[in-house]
Amino acid sequence: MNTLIAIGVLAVLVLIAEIINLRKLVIPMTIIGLVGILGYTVCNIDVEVSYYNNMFITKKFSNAFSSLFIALTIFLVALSKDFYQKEFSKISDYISLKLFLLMGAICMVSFGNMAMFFLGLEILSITLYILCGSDRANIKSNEAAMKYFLLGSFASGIVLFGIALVYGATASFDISEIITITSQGTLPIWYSLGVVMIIIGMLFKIAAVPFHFWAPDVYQGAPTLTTAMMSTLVKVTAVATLFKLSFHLLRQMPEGYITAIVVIAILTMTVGNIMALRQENMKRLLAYSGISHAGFMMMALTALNTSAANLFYYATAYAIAGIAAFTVLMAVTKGKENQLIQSFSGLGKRNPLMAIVLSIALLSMGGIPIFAGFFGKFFLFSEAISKGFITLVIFGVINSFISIYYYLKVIIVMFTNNDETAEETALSIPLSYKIVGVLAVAINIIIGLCPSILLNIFQ
Amino acid sequence: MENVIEIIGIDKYIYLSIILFCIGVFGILYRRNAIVMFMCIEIMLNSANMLLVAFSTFHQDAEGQVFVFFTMAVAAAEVAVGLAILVTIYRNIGSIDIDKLKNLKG
Amino acid sequence: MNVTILLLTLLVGAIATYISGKKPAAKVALLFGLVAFVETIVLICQHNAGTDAGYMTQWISNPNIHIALKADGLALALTLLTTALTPIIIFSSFGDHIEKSNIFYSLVMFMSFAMTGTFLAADGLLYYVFWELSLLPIYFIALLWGNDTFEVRKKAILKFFIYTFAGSLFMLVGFIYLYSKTGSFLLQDLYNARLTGTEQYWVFLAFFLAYAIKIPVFPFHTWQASTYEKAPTVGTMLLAGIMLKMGLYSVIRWQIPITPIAAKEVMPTILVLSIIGVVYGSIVALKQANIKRFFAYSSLAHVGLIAAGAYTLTLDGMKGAVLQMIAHGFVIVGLFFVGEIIYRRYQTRMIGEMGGIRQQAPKFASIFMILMFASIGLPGTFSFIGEFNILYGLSQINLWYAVIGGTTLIFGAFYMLRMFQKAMLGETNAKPFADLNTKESIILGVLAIVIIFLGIYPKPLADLITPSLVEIVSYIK
Amino acid sequence: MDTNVILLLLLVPLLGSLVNIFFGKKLGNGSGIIATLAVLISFIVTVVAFVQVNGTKTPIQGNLFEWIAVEKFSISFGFLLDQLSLLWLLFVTGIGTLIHLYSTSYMKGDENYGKYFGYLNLFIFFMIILVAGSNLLITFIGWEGVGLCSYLLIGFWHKNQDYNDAAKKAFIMNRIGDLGFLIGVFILAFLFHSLDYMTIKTALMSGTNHQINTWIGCAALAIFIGAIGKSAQIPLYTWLPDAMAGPTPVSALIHAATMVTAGIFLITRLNFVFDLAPLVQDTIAIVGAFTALFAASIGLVQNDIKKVLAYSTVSQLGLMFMAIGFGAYEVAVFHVITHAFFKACLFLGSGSVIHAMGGEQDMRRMGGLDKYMKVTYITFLIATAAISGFPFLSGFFSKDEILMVAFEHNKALYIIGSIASIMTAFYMFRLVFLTFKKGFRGTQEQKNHLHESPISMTLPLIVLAVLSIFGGLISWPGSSWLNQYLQPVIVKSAANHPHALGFEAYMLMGVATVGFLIGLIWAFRKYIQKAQVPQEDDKITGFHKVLYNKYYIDEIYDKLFVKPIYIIATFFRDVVEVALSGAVFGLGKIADELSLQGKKAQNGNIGLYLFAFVFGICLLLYYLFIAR
Repeated sequence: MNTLIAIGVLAVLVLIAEIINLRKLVIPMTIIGLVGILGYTVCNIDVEVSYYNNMFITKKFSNAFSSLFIALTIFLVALSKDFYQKEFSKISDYISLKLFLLMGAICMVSFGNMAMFFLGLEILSITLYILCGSDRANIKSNEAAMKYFLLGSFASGIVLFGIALVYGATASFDISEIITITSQGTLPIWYSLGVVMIIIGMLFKIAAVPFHFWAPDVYQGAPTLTTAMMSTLVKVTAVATLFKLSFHLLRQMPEGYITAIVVIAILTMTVGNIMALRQENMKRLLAYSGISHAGFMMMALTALNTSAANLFYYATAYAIAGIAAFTVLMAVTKGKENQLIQSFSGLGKRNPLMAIVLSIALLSMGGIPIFAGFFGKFFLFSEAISKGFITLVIFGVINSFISIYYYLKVIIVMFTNNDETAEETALSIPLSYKIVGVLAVAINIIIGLCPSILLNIFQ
Repeated sequence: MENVIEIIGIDKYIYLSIILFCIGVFGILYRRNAIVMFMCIEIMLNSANMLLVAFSTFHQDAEGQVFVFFTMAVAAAEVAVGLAILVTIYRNIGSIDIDKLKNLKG
Repeated sequence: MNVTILLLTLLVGAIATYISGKKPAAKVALLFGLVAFVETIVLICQHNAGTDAGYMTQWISNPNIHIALKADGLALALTLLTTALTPIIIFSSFGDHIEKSNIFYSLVMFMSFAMTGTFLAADGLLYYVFWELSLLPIYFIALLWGNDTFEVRKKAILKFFIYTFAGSLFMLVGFIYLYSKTGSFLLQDLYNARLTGTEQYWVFLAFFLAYAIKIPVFPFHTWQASTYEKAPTVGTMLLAGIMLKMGLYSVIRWQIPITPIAAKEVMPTILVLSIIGVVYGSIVALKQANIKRFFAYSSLAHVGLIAAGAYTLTLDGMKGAVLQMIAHGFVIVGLFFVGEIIYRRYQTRMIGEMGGIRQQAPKFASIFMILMFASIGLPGTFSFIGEFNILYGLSQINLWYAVIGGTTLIFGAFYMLRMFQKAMLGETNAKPFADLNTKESIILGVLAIVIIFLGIYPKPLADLITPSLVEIVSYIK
Repeated sequence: MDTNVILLLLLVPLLGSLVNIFFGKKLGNGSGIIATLAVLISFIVTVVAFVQVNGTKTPIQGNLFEWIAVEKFSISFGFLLDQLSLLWLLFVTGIGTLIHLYSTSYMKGDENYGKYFGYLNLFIFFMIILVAGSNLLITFIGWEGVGLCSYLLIGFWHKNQDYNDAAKKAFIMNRIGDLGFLIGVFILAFLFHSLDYMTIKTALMSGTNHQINTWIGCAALAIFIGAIGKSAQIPLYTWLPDAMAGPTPVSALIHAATMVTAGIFLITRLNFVFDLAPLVQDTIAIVGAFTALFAASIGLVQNDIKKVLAYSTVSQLGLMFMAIGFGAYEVAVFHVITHAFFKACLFLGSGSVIHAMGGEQDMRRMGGLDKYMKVTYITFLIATAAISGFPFLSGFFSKDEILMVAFEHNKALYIIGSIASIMTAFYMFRLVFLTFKKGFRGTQEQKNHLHESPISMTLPLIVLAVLSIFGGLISWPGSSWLNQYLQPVIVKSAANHPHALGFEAYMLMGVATVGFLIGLIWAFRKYIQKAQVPQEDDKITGFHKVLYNKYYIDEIYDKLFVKPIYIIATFFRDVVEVALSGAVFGLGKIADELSLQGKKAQNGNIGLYLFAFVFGICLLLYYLFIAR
């Protein structure tokens, strides 16, 4: 709770800084503040407290994910200075929006009450609608915002209806009470109907098939930094929330439920990967790759009791790799109308560092060993196999090597050296991008070499 | 005070909400005017609100009604943002027909 | 001294090579390669003296993963192959103009590191990590320094990567499955896992996909020729000389002892596939115009026989397979180097554009001939030892396997002599061909001596690997 | 001591070979001398060992080190110098020395002089290994090693692709046989868990396990296939005539006297195995007889001086195999030895002729050479008489013994053998008459060049001619020293039940003499009296043409085996490879196509997205709540 309050205060401070014309201080202040908050959260990771009549509960799960969110936000904020160079006057708006979004995210993983969950979801969504459309003059940005808004509020409606049904069945919004009630006696069918609707709402947020159509369009249209945010922070939040909801609410479900989840997971991976094969726009490609990763992360839903650590590991690996990839993407496509993969050609020569960072990020996403992405997949596969979901794992494997195809395609483009269109001039990259990129990759490799760092949190 | 729900029956409220909800859904599916679609979403939210209120009464529990206030606030904020987006779109393409938004695809 | 030092040497070598900059890179790499080779020799001496050079420590507690390195004779023999060939391969490229040579040699060293790790690993996951890691450097080596235009080669290389990667993922699933049954990835625990026949069958199949593609066994070989053709010669040497052996080694080390029942059941099918590979590879080789593709198909034939040897599940067959792996490593590296030497002088890899070289370069021709005859398994060369053991092993199962597998004797001579005649003999070529220079002579000379020496006195190697194989065979029974 | 003898015997030629290969260029003419000396030393060592073994009756044995170990037994690098191998070594090193000496002149001026002697020494080295190996696998080293040297020497003039083709063909055909050999090895290893000659022999002698008889038969057959390849029998004989592409001394040494007899050596070595496989023995006899006839009939019309000799070699080898088939190993060995003498003499003589003619090998361009090269003519004539069976020369006895054995066992094969002998007499004298008699038919330039060869070439001729005359003494009918000598190594030795010369024997000798005369007179009438000269190639017709073209066997092989393999290879390369590749990577194509269709579906229309959304919800709810 202190974390949440501190972030809120920080966000307000950012807005105040704008008023008293200390714009230049905004980003350093935010980063320092967030680092402090991150330190605080990490130190208290084992503390389990509930606040305000169980409205907000901190547990290992929520603390760990909160720390991850804060860390990701630090990266995203650090990238902001150079990204928003042209509209620096609005920098505090952007930063505070990001902080509010972070608050929403933390609410979503720490809720103890459906109201808190719904509020968190809406804080997250609404700030994201704004960020999506923040490039007002750009029709694509508008379109992305519109699509996201329409579909997102539609999903919110469904979630809300689901909450209402759950409330109707249990007469409570409190998670612990709901658990008590659900474990006591048979509930009306509305309960499971409501839960399914809530889950559907979250499946929309993680862009699972067939609720995924918005993702590529919105990713492409939104300003790149926002896309980075959606692809990393928001996606991870949604997955964590989905996991938490499933963990708490999945009782008295219809018997086909787990099959449905498995089928959706398989479809999500497969559709995401297959659609990514022929993409020419890097952001769309990452969007589809994100969809398939969501499918992988859904594997954790097959083993709710044991895979929190695995999911956390995967989410971290995925998000960190995503940060690195988007950093390079931003650096390369700066000032360009389209983020074509082709614009990466010759990057190996123009800026080898960025090329290596992107390569590692993509290889990690593809699941090549020693990078964190491999262990993420490995842990999920292990868990799924031990629970007997071999079909799911086999589809996961097939998808892994489909995915490696398009990741490698990008890498190949980067190292193409005989392309005439490639700019031979060296690409100068702002320092912040370099730091973020290298740091993200370093973290990736470190947690790849010692996965225990993250896994042991949950023991 | 006599409980209204006991007279009419909770199931009727549920059916009504579901019908309202479906109207909202179909409205979204069949209309192409963004404003109308916003309104349909409001119908969906309000059907949920109604359900919450009904259950609140049914369970003799105030929480549900409190929740409705949250929802209304959120919905208001949402619509505000939505309209803002709509305005920027109208400025850029001079239309609020969502079928014209097809730049992003593939 | 234990094997971690060897691995570290190679890894540090890779990093040092990268840091050292473009000019000294090759020399630094060679230095570290040689140090690693000496260390391997020391390790083998230690092993023969009875010291265990293995290493084990916990890596991840849950799931239960260890950094376990097993340095028995079998692993050391293959390690020796790797560390002996690495300096040779590096040295072979001295004098070539290589762009960004520090990255190039660094990748070579890194690959050597990963392959050594694969041979030494005694924990399934660690093994898998090394296995996949070895794929990365060769991918970049082939992609960035390969032959042909970028557009053409990228397809072949991509195909290679995806294909091998796909296979190994199934192996990973196999390992995870084994883990779910035994709760450990350690080689020894997996050996002792008591799986039912059906379970073994599936695990066997999962492993087989990975190995069949890597080895490659017919009909999973389609990546091979084009990759060999497009990769730079150093890469091809690494691939053909060492990397193929990873698959074959794994069959003996991992697949067969873990799933003996399944192996016995499937054996005939796999033997047939392997032997088809022998005949098929030989026949296709006949009509290859590009010398690298030619060697690729000859490799297909050879590894087909090796695979057959490994899958006999007999001590003799496996021993032959291991010996032949090592022999083939040396021979094929030599042959690819021969192709490279011709390329350096004539700028062509088309056999049809060569010819009449022997007259101008007798030394070169002689060594080429030694390598060629070694390749076709002439007694007195190392290849014969392996080939004999394999064919003997096959004959003890069913004589017909040996008869048909033995046609490699005839076909091998057929395509090799035909190629040699076209490439080297005939009227003196109008284009001048300088005979071997010192560096080239050293490399080829060393290879020739090794091949002949071990052909006459293979006992040290055979004694090194036999105890490990005996142990493995004991798991089959 | 024993090991030292073996090492000396082996290492000297090896050393000679290495020195010549590596430093041949620097040594110049010295390399010839070194090589000759190396073989001479081997010969001396052999003689010493021979004397020792002949005296003590115990073979010299030595194991150098363990070579290959398989699960059930191990194979050591071991050597066995017993009566059989020493006999072989004697004429290998002996004739080898002579031919080395001969070569020093013959090859003079060749740019690869040193390498030639290197290869030749290497051949001797491998031949010694072949003969002296104490187990089958050591023999196999030599077996393949001599094949290698044969390849190197046939293709010695490697600028000529035809020669290279011949070399390649020789090697590959040999390899077919080698596979047979190896299979035989495997079967024997399977049966006896050993490859040691002595061990196998002991095992076979002690136990009479009849169940293994079929397998013994298979092993014998497989090894016989090996022998067919090496000793150029039907159907693998075609390489030998082509092998004449090599320098003539090579033809004399490898393709007449020594290497090609390795098959006979091997079978004799394993006589205890073959004795147990009567069916295989019959096969051997039949194959041998037919080869003898077949090759002789081709030899009748050949015009290339070396080709005639080559077919004669094949034919003679056929006779030897016939003898072996009848279990008369000593007889075969006897013929091997006499054949080595006179055939080496013939080849060297022909080499002398070719040398004088400046490389011309066509007899139609020769004639009347007796006036220019007396020594060559006389020695050649002696050797011809010997091979044709002129009474009391070496060939007469050995061939007669073969025919005698045939007469005992199988009259039909006896007739075939006799016909082959008559043919031999005919074509050999045809050769002599066409080459040495009548007028010279070559160009004027060649005529001016004609000369007798130097002493280093004629000396070997003389020695060999003498041996051709008196070689028969080692196995004088009725009291054979050879049979006695070989008794320890041959299980069913003829020395165990010698029979006196009866009427039958004398009659057969008479018949053989008559046969010889028929051949001689036939040739005489045709080429001396009628002074015929064979027709030019394009005028040859009818059956003569078939014979001249060697029954078109090469062409048939080409059509039957070589071409189809190329067709299959092309088919595999162009069709199967593409199809396999397509099958595997076709999956990729499918994914790619799906991706394309997917991209079309994602058309940017919010309505569609919403519809999919709702559809998804409905499907899920239907599946979860209504369907069950």
